Amino acid sequence: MTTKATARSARRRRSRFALGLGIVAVPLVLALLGPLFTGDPGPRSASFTLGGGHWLGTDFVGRDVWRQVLHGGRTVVLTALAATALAYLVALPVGLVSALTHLRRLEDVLMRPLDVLLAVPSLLLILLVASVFAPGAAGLALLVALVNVPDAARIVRAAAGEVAARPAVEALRMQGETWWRIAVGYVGRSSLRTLAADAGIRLTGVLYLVSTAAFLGVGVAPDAADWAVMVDRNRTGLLVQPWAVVVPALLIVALTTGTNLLFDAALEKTPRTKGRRP
Amino acid sequence: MRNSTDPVAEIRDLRVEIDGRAIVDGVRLRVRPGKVTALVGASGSGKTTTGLALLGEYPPGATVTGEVLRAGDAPAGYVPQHPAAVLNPARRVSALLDDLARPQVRHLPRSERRGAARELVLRALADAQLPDGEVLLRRHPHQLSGGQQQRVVLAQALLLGARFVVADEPTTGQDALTKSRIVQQLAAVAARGIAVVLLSHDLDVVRALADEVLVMRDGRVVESGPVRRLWSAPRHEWTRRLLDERRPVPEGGTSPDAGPPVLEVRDLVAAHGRSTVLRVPRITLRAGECLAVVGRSGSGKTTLARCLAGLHRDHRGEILLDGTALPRSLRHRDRARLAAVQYVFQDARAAFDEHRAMLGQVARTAVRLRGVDEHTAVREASAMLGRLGLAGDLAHRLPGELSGGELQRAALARALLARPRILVCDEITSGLDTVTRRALLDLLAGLLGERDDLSLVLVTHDLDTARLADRIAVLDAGDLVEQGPAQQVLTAPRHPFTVSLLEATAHLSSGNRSRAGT
Amino acid sequence: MYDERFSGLRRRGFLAATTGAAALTLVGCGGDTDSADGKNGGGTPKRGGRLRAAFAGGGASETLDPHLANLFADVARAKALYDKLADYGADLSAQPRLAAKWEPDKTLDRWQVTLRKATFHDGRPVTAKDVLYSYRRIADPEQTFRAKASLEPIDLDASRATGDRAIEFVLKRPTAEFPNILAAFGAYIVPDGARDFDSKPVGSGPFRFVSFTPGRSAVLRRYDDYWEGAPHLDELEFVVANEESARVNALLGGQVEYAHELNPTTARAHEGRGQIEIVRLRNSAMQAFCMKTDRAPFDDKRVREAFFLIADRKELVDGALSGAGVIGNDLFGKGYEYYADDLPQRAQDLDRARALLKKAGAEKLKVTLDTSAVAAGFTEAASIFRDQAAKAGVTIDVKMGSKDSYWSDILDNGTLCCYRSGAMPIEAHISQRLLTESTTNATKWRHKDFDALYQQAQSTRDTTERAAVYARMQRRLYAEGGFLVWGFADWILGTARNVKGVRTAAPANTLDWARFDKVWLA
Amino acid sequence: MNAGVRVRTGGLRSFVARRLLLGAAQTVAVVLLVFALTEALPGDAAVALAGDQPDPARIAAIREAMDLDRPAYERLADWAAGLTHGDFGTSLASGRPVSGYIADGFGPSLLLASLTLALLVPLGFGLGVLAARHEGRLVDRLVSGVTLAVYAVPEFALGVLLVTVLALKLAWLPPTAVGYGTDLLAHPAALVLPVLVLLSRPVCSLSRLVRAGMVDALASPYAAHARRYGVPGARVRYAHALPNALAPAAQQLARTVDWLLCGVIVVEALFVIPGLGTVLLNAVAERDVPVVQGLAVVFGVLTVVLNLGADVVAYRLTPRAGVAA
Repeated sequence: MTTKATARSARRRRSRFALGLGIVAVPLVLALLGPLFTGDPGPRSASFTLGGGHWLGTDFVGRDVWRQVLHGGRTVVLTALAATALAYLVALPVGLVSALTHLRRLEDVLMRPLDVLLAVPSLLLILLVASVFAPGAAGLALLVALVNVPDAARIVRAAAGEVAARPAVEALRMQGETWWRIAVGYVGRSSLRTLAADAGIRLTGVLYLVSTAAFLGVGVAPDAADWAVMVDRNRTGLLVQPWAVVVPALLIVALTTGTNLLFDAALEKTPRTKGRRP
Repeated sequence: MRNSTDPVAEIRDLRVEIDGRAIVDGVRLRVRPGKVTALVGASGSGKTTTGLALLGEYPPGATVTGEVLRAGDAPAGYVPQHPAAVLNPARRVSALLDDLARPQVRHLPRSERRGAARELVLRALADAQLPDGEVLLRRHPHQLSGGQQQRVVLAQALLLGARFVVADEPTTGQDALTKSRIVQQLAAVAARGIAVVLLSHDLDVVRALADEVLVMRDGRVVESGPVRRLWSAPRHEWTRRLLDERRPVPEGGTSPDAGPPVLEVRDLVAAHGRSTVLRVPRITLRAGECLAVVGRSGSGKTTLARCLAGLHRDHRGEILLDGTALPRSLRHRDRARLAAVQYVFQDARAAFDEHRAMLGQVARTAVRLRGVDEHTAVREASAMLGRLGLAGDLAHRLPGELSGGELQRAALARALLARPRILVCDEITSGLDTVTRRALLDLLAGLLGERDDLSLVLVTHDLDTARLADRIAVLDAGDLVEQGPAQQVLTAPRHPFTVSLLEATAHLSSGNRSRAGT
Repeated sequence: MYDERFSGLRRRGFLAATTGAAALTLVGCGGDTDSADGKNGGGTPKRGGRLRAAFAGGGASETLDPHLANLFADVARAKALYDKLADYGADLSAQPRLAAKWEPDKTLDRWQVTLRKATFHDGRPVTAKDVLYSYRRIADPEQTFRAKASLEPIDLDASRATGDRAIEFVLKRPTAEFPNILAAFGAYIVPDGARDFDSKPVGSGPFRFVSFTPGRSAVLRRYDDYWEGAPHLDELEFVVANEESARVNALLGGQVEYAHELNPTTARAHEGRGQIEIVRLRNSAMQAFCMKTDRAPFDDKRVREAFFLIADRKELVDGALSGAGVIGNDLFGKGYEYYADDLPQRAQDLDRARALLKKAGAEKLKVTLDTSAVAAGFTEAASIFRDQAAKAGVTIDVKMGSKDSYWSDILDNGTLCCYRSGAMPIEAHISQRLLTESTTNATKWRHKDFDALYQQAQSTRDTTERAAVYARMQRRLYAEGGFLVWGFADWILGTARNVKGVRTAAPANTLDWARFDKVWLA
Repeated sequence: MNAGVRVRTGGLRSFVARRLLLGAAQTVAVVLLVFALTEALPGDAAVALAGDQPDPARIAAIREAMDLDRPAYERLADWAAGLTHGDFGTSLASGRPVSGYIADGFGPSLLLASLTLALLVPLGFGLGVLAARHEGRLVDRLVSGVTLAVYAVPEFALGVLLVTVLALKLAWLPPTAVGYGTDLLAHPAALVLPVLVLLSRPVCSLSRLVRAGMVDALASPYAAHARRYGVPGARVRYAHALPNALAPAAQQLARTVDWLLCGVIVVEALFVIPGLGTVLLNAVAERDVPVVQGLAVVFGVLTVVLNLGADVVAYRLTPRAGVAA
């Protein structure tokens, strides 16, 4: 009975993994390969029309929506992925060092400035910094990453702190292991589950920030081919030509939902089954 | 009317299977009021599964056949090995007990329920020997001592009106004084007419408490009977072996008085935050010598061990290795000095990286501390593990796939691969069953005999284990109260604390329930 | 609380985007010269009812001080509460309002103005003293009211009241277009001594004050003794909604009856569907690229002409304005008085453009085009023009700037930028932007002979002769000016179906735009 | 043991004191950061005010009248000096006191935040508990999947969708709160859609946290112990397991409230609710430094207080390992 149950749950897990993969593949493939499959932009048509050789109609300035969809993923996906990766690039060393150090002062030096950042509402920060530096997509990624660093660092700090308190770390130190091997090879790796779960939800949050930044007109040109910008700029035509909003919005949803499903399935512990009397 | 000797619970031909493997097979058991029934066996022998079956609980995914009967709907109590685990950390003690008292006062008018419930709770606390109940009720579980936690759990069982209580390894890892207190408590419970089912590998406790004993091995009951009969005339070969393991630990050789000390501790004062937790004027250790550091939990013995290993930096005074001071933190100890003092942790499972195979982890010692190349290190590690009884396939497993005893051997192997001058073992046998513990101690004794340059610091709460040592240092509440040759400390203790510790041990092993703990 | 010292400093520019939240501040106005009522005007006016009008606003910093009016919402509120001496007609010529008539002397530097009989909401008559007080307040050197520059030609110290309702304005120089000054943006008449405008403002306009919450709403009530006849509406409420979609939704949901500033796409979505009425005020906001004529490469007029020829105006209007507008002919003020509509319409001619560039030695030209999200269509226009220029071998690098400081940034910096302008008389456009002394001369058009022509026009009493001078000036600008005017944007309003009497031929800033005293609910 | 308890309560007190000190430093740092950024913005209040009429002489005059020609640090010092006796300064754009701006914006923000919170707590906890009870089964997947999908939809898209369907197509609800600025409460129907949009994201994060906490708590030995002793299932879930899922949820709630109060710019713009986000957006566009500064103080203090509150809750609920016996 149990073996059967385990097999069933494993199968379910695999199928959900496949589902997540399938959902996330659509936006990813479109984003990464889409630009390769578009030719020259045709002549502009009237805005928000359906048909007329435009598969998904035209957008608010009369461009082909399908072409915009193919082009518009790269910035969103790359900005979001880069921002998430960048946030961890900073948060990981900061969190690990402050979890593993014995110097309170070092921990303070590392974590307190982040606490300050945490107290600035993220949209205010994005609004101000973006106005000062007028960043492009890369700048936006940097900025969104910056906003995410404090929180990510705290999570790394907490997860790593719990692992760092285990005797295994002391045992490794008794073995004369290097700091790197302890921090990355053991503490980092043991915190992986927590961090990956966090990364999934963080990616969603980052996408939210990126698309809200587009709504506020920060970081990307208002007529850029960008899913988030498309959703914002085309919403005036929602009643005339819904595809220009619905398709990019669905792609964003697919990206985040798929990613999270994938992470969930990959990280899931073997499910508990309750023992039963026959 | 119920006959006072009618069983309150009974197990008939219980068989519990997981993944086709029988964990418990054909167990029969009767639990009688006011009697203590002990299930004895090594870990993995099926005693916990049997005990929980009495409560109607089975491991996840288990297939169960056989019968578990309870007289009427007799409520059952449960006292686990770690009482903190079953006390909800987010709720106050009062809430934890109120939940159980409420249903019992439901027949009363609404206005009176509260008072009546309170009454019941306080009585149960008093019965569980927690007199200052009012104060206690306001606390959260983590604000209680381990003993108080255990008594609160007991109070829950009493409050429930439990007809029998299953106590799972209640004394494991406790020092003699605590043990005798627990024994006395369980005896008091039995004296109230409540049946006690004791699951334990601690034969002293079993002998002191039990009326009936069931000896289990691999899920089967190999022998059962009254405790006296079993002790005096064990019939089954396994019982004999089990009892045989109780023979005294090999005593340490005469201490080599000659030669300068390898390790010397001078005026050591260690602190945790602002409070001083340890004061040791002087301790020395010579080459080939084994020093036991004995004390109750919280006495500072682990802190002393950690100071030696460089894991506790917050201390003053000097620790000299071969006459030169060791840096306080192992961060500042060079390779040679790091290798010279090695440390084996109490919780072996937590001391390994759960993601990597054992062999690789053990081998790293040789790579890092002795500069051996990877290949040689693995070969050496394999040999060392083999010598300690972890040959072949076992060495390639992940830590999660090894038993407690096996992990502790691997931990020893990891430390020994550094070729240490001093090996600090912190409670490495607590939490292991008698048989495993014995094997490990034999191993240590063997090591001492083999290598004269190896000195051992054995931190333990168990005087029995301390017999292995040449010399014994006794710590109480952070103070070094007595030290001297093992023989002398064990037979002619000078300090009253040592005396009481010895007495408690003696009472336990004499098997006398009524006098225990007085 | 109220600090007089700051009173001149209220608001951002009229054209500045009202909020960062993708606000669309199409400026505009304008339109057809016919003054016939549009489709909304049918039927007999009915008295009564309350009309709610949604505008983009200025947030918590809003005020009812008419002299501080900057945004459309400010102006709409100001004209409901106050009057000017004159106001602009649909062709941006001055029409008498509180001034019954004006009469210049021979040299055009002394004007007699006679007021009509009108009373303030508190019953006092509108007198010459009130007019002089208002103008002196605006012109106060300590203050920075927007209309101050417009009133600059008047010598207020020398001007005086010659009767209760008669004023003699003394000017610093001959000014043929003096009535334009009376109609100037923000030149409202307030009662003598008025200082506090937020708690209980008193004006002579068609509606009187009821309540005001900055950034949220202003409630006004019919003024029965209005000199032009009482309004049809009982009550008028201005509400602030900065987000265009919010204004549309509020209109669709019946929460407001009038929504100002709608997107062309919104208009298309709802036009002719019977739910709401869409009103287009055509040919209004000038859309242009602005070339700095004093620096390379645009100091060469052949390069400027080449750029004129690069633009495909139709594509720009369709793309950047979503088709809501008409193409321009490199001149300001299509449909306004004095507009030179006899000049041939310029069309894209890439070959000639290339040839001109070659002659000017500017092949493979590289130019930076400054733009910003400050106004709808700017960034789109920039990217469309970049593509067009590429076909003529010109590389344009589009640079996005901050929208809050855009107008100040482009005034002196850069070489090429996006530009636009709301409705104003052509004379005002020239005096503010194209004279050597002009303060906002974004094309750096500085020519003594051009200045002289302007002076000549101002000294010319005869309208036909004056028109001829304006035509000469416009021909010059058409040939070699710095403004590449590619289009005029529609101004779009939405109204509930029962709203009648909304004029369709009234560019924003003109008399009939947002004129709620002529509106009624059917 | 008594000593242990004293240490703990003393610990809490010094913990709060330390945190307040840190919070003050945090707020100061936030204000400095915001000041520096606002100063670094292209253009200033004068340029912003001049708008499309950037007559240099006029800009200079405005600048002088606003005291913007004084060095930045002097203006900051003056402002800080005023702040010490409760004066937030006056707006550059209107000359009105900044405290008025904050008070005006705070009302709608607070109303929205409290309504959202009032719905969020039962909804987030309810869904979390529901999912945890059916862990791994369809209900769990459904709850997790739907909340996550909603979480991923940008607010403005969700807002537009809800308005289009519920307000415009079905005409069940008013599409905006335009004109209700001062008495939003009198028009509860207008608040439904904004609150729904605001709920969409926090519900997801909260229910996920509660679910995870509940799954752990329900599988814990103490929950098993309670069931063993016949405590009813509902009581085990809500009285025993839920409190243990509370600590992380409390921190998430604090961050949500912080977010709700400190600028839900998008929702405010879409539904015309003039809260603090709108005030902030306008102030930044107008380069109205005193208003931005005042808001930074408010936001900083709010963040510090809310986080402190959450930490105290967590401190109370989180078991500390091993109080030495």
